[in-house]
Amino acid sequence: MITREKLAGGLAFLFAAAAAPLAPEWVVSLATIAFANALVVLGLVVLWRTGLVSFGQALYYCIGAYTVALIVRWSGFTDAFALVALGGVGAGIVAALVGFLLARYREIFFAMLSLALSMILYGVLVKTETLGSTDGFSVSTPSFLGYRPHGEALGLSLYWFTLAIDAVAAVLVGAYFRSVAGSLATPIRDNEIRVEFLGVSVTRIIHTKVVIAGVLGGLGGALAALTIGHVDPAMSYWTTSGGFVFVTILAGAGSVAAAFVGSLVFEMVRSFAVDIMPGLWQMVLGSVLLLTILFLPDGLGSLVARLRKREEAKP
Amino acid sequence: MLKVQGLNVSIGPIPIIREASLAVNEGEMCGLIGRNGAGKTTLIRALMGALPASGKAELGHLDLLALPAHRRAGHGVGYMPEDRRLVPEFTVEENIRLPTWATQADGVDARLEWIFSIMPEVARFARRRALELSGGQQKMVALARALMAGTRILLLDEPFEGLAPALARRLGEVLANLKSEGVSVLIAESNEAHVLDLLARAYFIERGSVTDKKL
Amino acid sequence: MKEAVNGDKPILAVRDLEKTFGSVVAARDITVSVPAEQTVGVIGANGAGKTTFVNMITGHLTPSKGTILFEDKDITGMPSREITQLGISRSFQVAQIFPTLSVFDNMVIAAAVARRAGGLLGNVTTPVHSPDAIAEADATIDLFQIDRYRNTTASQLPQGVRKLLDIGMAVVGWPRLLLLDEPTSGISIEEKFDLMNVVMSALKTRKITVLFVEHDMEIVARFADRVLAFYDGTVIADGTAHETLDNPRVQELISGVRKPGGAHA
Amino acid sequence: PAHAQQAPIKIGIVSFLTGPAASPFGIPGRNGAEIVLEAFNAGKAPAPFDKVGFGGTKLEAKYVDEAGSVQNVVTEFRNLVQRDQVDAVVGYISSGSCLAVAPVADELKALTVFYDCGTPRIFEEKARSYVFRVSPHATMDGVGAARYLVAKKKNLTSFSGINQNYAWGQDSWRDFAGAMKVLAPKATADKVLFPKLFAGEYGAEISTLLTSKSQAVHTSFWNGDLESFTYQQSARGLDKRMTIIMTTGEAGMWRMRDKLPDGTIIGGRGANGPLARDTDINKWFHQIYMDRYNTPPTYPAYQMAQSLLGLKLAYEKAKKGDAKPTTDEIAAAFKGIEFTGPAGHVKMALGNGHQGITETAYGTYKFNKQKNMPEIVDIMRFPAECVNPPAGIDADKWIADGMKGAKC
Amino acid sequence: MLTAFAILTDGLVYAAYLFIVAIGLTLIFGVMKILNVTHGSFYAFGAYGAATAVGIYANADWPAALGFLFMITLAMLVGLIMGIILERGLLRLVYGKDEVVIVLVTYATFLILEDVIVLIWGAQSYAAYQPMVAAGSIEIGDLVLSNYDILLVAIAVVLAALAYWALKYTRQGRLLTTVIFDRETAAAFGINVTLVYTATFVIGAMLGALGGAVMAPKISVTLGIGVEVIVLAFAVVAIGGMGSIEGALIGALIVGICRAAAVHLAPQIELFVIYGVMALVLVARPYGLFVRAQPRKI
Ligand SMILES: Nc1ncnc2c1ncn2[C@@H]1O[C@H](COP(=O)(O)OP(=O)(O)OP(=O)(O)O)[C@@H](O)[C@H]1O
Ligand SMILES: Nc1ncnc2c1ncn2[C@@H]1O[C@H](COP(=O)(O)OP(=O)(O)OP(=O)(O)O)[C@@H](O)[C@H]1O
Ligand SMILES: [Mg+2]
Ligand SMILES: [Mg+2]
Repeated sequence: MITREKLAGGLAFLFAAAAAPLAPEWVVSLATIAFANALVVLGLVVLWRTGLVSFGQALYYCIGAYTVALIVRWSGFTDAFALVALGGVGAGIVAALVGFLLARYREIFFAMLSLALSMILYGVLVKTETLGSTDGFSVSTPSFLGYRPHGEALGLSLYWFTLAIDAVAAVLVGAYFRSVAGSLATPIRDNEIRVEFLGVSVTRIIHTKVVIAGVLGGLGGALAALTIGHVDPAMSYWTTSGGFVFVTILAGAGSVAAAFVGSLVFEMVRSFAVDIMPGLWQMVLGSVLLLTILFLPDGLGSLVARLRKREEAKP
Repeated sequence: MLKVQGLNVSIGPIPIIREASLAVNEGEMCGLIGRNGAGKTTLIRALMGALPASGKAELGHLDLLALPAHRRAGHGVGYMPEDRRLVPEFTVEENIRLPTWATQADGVDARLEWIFSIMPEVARFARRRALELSGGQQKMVALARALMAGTRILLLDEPFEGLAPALARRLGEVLANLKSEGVSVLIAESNEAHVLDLLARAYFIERGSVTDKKL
Repeated sequence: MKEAVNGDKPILAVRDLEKTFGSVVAARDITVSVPAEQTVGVIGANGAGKTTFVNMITGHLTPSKGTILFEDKDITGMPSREITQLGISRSFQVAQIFPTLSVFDNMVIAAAVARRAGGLLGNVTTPVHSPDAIAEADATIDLFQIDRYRNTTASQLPQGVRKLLDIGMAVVGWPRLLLLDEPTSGISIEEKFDLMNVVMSALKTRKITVLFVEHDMEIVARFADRVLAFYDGTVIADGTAHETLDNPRVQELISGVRKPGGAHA
Repeated sequence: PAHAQQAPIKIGIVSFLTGPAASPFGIPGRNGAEIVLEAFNAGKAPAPFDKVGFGGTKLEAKYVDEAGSVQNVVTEFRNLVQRDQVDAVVGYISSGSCLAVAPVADELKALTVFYDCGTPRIFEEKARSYVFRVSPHATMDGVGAARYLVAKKKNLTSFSGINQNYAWGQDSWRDFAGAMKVLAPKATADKVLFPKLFAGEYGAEISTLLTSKSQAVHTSFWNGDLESFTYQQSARGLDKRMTIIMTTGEAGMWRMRDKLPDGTIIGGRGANGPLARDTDINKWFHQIYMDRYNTPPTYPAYQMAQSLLGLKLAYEKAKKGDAKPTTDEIAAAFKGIEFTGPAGHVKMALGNGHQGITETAYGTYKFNKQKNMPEIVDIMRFPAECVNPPAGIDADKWIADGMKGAKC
Repeated sequence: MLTAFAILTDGLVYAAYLFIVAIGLTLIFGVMKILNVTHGSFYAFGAYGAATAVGIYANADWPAALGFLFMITLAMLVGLIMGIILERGLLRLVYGKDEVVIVLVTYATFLILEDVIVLIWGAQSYAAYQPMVAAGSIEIGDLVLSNYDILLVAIAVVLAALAYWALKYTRQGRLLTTVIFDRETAAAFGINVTLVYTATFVIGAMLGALGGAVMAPKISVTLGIGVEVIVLAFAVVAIGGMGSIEGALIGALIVGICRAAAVHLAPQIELFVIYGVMALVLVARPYGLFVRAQPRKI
C-alpha cells in the first residue's frame, strides 16, 4: 500500500540526494550532520510516543561514535559500512543491557536515570587520559567499500551514505510504528494496566523501544564521528542529550519524516543564529523553541498535517 | 434555591449543553435523568466552574457563574464528582474535612459527627487512607465529603452507581430526609430506578437539552 | 452445587483463597469451582471483597493464601499478562481504556494484540491495522452499540460509554473465561437490558464462561446461572440465582429487599 | 591606487563569546583582535608591522562564537571557510576545538592559526600543513611553574595539586608533577585533587589540603573556578599554610585584586601581561588596549596579538608584487618564521616550523596598597629552550626522560 | 579521626548547598509537576542580584549583617519578579500540555535568560566575597572552618524545617496536597488553584534566587553558573523522590557526605559520585527515597 506520505517521503529523499552536488559544500556538510543527528531524534520519537523522554540519549550517541573512533584508531580499519554498523550494534548492546534497568522507569525518572547513565560514561571518558580526556581524539577519513574519496567527493559520499542509512531507518521505523508492538506506544503512555491485561508485557515493549532508540542513537553517533572526524566525551554530556530532546520537540512525534526535517531546521537555525548574533544565539534558539511550542504545539510535523487538512477542506 | 436558565456549555467548539433551564427549590430533592452521554456530568461540572458556561445560574440571589470556581464551595455547594476523586494520601476523615479547610467553615466537628451517624460504615474506616478503599467505599466517602460542604445544595453525580442496593436505598432515604435541614439536592442519574421513588421532581436531559417532566 | 455440567473438569477452581492488606482481611476461605460455560453472578456489599476476588484470579493481586487453577493449570501468583495469554480476560469497575485514542483505535489495538502471532517478533512484524483486526473491532463496536462514538477520543466519552468500551476490549479477544467487574454500573437503564441480552447471548454462542460482579439484582436474576454472595471477605451464599437471592442474609445485607421474592421497584 | 580597489582580506576570529570561558579568555582574546586589526588597517602598528592591513590590503574580521559542541565548532569552521570564504581563521581556546579543527583545516586547505589552546598533541600527533600556532603549548606552563617553585622554595618536601577534572587540568598537573619529579626528586606529591569542572564549591578539597603537610599547591584553575577557589580558601586561610601556584593567575588578578593572596606564584602562559618585557611594542599594545577597554590586556589578548602579528608577517613575506599570495604560499612563508611581539621573541621552532616557542616568566603576586594595584614581583624568566622540548621530541616524553637538552 | 570529622563537616556544608539549591526545584515539581529548568536562571539571577547588592553595600560601608540581609532581600526580590512574570506571562499558557513540553518551555526560557544576563550584566564575572570574609573563621584542630559555611548549614536547616512544617501542618500545606492531586477537585472544594500555582512558582523562584544569593559570596558570579546547578539539583531531587522536601534533604545529605568522603579518601572517583549515587538509589528505589502515594486504580 503506497500512501501519499510514503510517496512524498520517497520524493523528498530523491530530491535531497540529487540536489547535493549542486549545493555549496558547507550546506552539504551541515545537512550531513543534521541527518546523522536526526537518527538520534528518530530514536527519541520512538520513545516519546510511549511518553518516555530520555535525557541520556547521548550515551548511545557517544558509544556509537567512540566505537567507530576506537576501531579506526586501533586497527586502522576504515570501511564506513562496517564501522557504522558496528557503532549501531555497540550502542544496541549497551541499550539492551541498561534496558533491563531502564524499562522499569517512567516519566521523569526514566529521564533522570538515563541522564545519570550517560553522565557516568562521560565521567569514565573524562578520566581516560589515554583517549585524550575531554579533548577527545581524531578519526581518520573513512572509505566506502574500497573507495577512498577526498575533499568535496568525501563530503558528498558521507552525505549520500548518511542519507541512505536514514532512508533505511525511516522505512523500518515506519513499519515498526504500524506494527502491533509499535502501536502499543500510546496505550502504554495512557494506561499500562490495560496493556498488561491485554496480555502484553509493558516492560518488554519498553525494553524493545530502548534498544531501537539505542541502535538509532549509535548509528547517529557513528555517522557523526565520521563526518566530524573527531570524538570527545562531551558527546555523552547531558547538554548533548538536551539538544536532541530539543529537536524532538521541535519536530514533534507525529511522523518519521518530522525527525529529519526538524533536525535540519534546527541545524540551520542554530548556524544562522551564530552567524547573525554571535553573542546572543542562545536567545534566538530559545525563542524559536518557545514560539514553536506556543504556536505549533505538535511540532513542525504538524504543519504538514495542517496543510493537508486545509487541502481536504477544499472541494 | 438553585435556578438555571438558558445555560449553554461547550467543550472546545462543540456545544454540549443547549439552553438548559431547571430549578431546585429549597429542601427539594430533584433528579436530572438521562442516558449515557446526555450531558449530566457536563452540566454539573459547568455549575461547579470546571467548564466555562454562558447563561444564568443562580444560587439564591447569588450569580453562580460570575463567581470564580473556587468561590462556589464557600456558599454551601457540595459536589460529588462521578469519578470520586479522593485525595489518596489523606485518610478518609481528612478527605471529608477537606472542603472545610479551604472555606474555613465553623461547626466542622459536629457536622462530621452527624455524617458519621448517618453513614456508620464510613466511620468504621475513617482512619484508613483513601487510596486503598474499594470502589463503593470511595463513593460513600465522596458523598460524605459533599455533605460536609453542601450546607445549602448538593450536586451529586450518579451517587448510587456501584453501591449495593441495600446501601443505596438507605442513603437515598438519608438524602430525602435532608429536606428537614433545608438542603436542596440535585441528583444526576442514568439509572432512574435507583431514585425515582425518592424524588420530588425530575428533569430529563437528552442530547444536552433539559426537559421538565412530572413524575 | 451442581459441579461439572457434562462430567468434565471445572474451568476455574479456587481453593482456600485469602487476601489480607495489613489488618484488613479482604478475602478469606474462598473455595469456588466454576464449570465451563457457566455464567456466574457475584453480588455483595461494598468492600466485601468482590473486586479483590477478581483481581486475584486475573493476577493483579497475589493471594496471601490458597490456590487458583485454570483448566487444571495453577495460575496462582502468575503475572496478569500471562494469565490473559492463557485465555482469561476481564473488564474493570473503573473503566481502563486508552484516553487519548479513539474508540476504534482502542478496540482495534485490543483486537490486534489478541490475535497477534505472539512473541517479540510477532509483535513487531504484525501490522496493527490488519483487515482481521479491523473487522473484529468494528463488529465489537457494533455489538456494544457504541458506533456513534467510533471516532470519539476516549477521554471525551461519557462515563457509561467508557464502561462499554472497557468491556468490549475485554471481549474482543474472545477469551475462554471472562470476568466482568460491575459491567452495568453507570450504564443507563434503557440500554442496560438490551445490551446485556445481546452481549450475553454472544458470549453464550461462543461458549465463554462468564463471571460478573453486579449490584443490580434484576440483571443478576436474569443472566446468572449461579450466584455467589460476598460479605466481609467470605462467600455467604452460593447457589442458583433464586436460591441466593432468596437467602434472608443476602436480602438483609446486600439486596436490601425486605419482603422475600421481589426485587425493589 | 590598484590595491585601494582590492577586496579586503577576510579573517575569521573564533573565540568564546558566551559561556564561562568568555569572560576570562574569549572576550579579552576577541578584544585583542579588534584593536590589533584596527591598528593594522590604520597602518599604526609599530615597525615592522606598520604596513596597512596585510601588505597594503585592508582586513575585515568576522567574529564567531566557539561555544557549543565540537560538532558545532567544526560546522562553524566549515561555514567560515566555505560559506564566508575567509582567507584565514585565527582562534580557538579549547584544545578539543583545536584538535577537531586541525584535520578539517588541512582537508579544506584553510590557513588556520590557533591562538590559545594549549595541548601539544596538535603537532605531535600528526604533521600539519595549514595549521599554525604562534603561542607556545602548555608544557611550558608546567615546567616553568616547577622551575620557579624549586628555585624559590629550597626545602620543599611535599606538594599537592588541585586541578579541574578535564583534559586541561589533567595535562597541566601531569606536566607540573613530571617536571617536579625531575627537578626536586625528594619532594613528593601528596594530595592530588581533581574536582569537577565548574564545581563552584571546594569545601571538601580545601579541608583535604588543610590537613595535608604540603608546602605548596599547584592549580591550573581559571576564572570562575579560580576565583571561587581563591575566595573560599582565603576564608579558611589555606594560603597561610602553603604557597599556591596559579599557572593562569595572570588572567584573573585584575579581577581578584586584594583577594588574591600576596605570595601566590603567578603565571600567565608565557611572558604576557605584567610578565612581559618592557619593550616598545609591548608598551604600544598595552596602551591601545588600555585606551579602548580601560583594563590591562591579559594573556589571551597577548596571544591573539602575537598570532595576528605572525600571520601578518607570513602574509607579507609570501606576497610577491600586487597579487594576493595563495594559501600555500602563506603557509610556506609562515613555517619557521621568527619575530618579536608584545610577549617577546617567537620562534616557530616545533612541529616542523608550525608551533612557536617563546620564553616564559613566573613571578610572585603582591597587591600594592599604595597604588591600589596588583603587581607581580620577583619575576624569573626562563628561556624558550629551557621550558620547551627540542624539536622532534614529544613533550610528555621529554619531561618523563628528565627534560634532556633544556638550555637554561 | 580528623578526616572523619572533616568528611562530616564538608559533607554537611555541601549538603546544605545542595539542599538550598534544590528545595525550590522540588517544591515546584511537587505541586505543579513541572521540572523547572529555569531554576538554573533563578539561581544565576539570584547570584547576580546578590553580587550587585554586595557591590552597593560594600561601597556604602554598611555593617556586614545588614549587608547580608540586603543581599538576600534584593536577590529574593529578583526571584519574586521573575517568578511572577514567568508564571503569569508564559507558563499559564502551557499548563495542561505534555510534561516534557513544559520542561522544554522552561529550557527555552533558560536559554533566553542566559543571554539576558549578558545583556544586563555583561560577560564579565562579579565577586561578592565580602559577607564571607566578614563572617570570619574558626579553627578546630588542624582544620579551619569558615563561619559562613556554618551559616549556610543553619540556613538549610531552617529552610527544611520551615518547609516541612508548612506542608505537613498548616492548612495551606494540606490544601496544596489537594491541588497536587487534582486541580479540578481542589477548585470544586474551594481552593483557589490559580493562586496556589502562582504562589508556588513564585516561592520556588524566590528559593532558587536565595540559593544563588547565599552562594554568591563563595563563588565567582559568572556566565554558566546556572547550568551546573540544574543537573545537581535534578540529581538531588531525583534521589530524594520528586517533589518531596524531606527527600531533597536526605538526598542532599547522602550526596554531600559521599562526595566529601570521595574527595578525602578516593579523589579519583569524585566525578562519578553524584551520578553513581543517583543510579544506585534509583536502582534500589525506582522512584526515589520518598514516593508520593498512588491511588488504587482497579
Ligand atoms: N472533552 C470533551 N470534548 C468533547 N466532547 C465531550 C468532552 N467531554 C464530554 N463530551 C461529550 O459531551 C457529551 C456529554 O457527556 P457527559 O459526560 O456530560 O454525559 P453524562 O450524561 O454524564 O453521561 P454518563 O451517564 O455516561 O456519565 C457526550 O456526548 C460526550 O461525548
Ligand atoms: N490495595 C489495598 N490496600 C488496602 N486495602 C485494600 C486494598 N484493596 C482492597 N482493600 C480493602 O479490601 C476490602 C475489599 O475491597 P474490594 O475492592 O474487593 O471490595 P468490593 O467487594 O469490590 O467492593 P465494591 O462493591 O465497593 O467495589 C475493602 O475493605 C478494601 O478497602
Ligand atoms: Mg456522567
Ligand atoms: Mg469492587
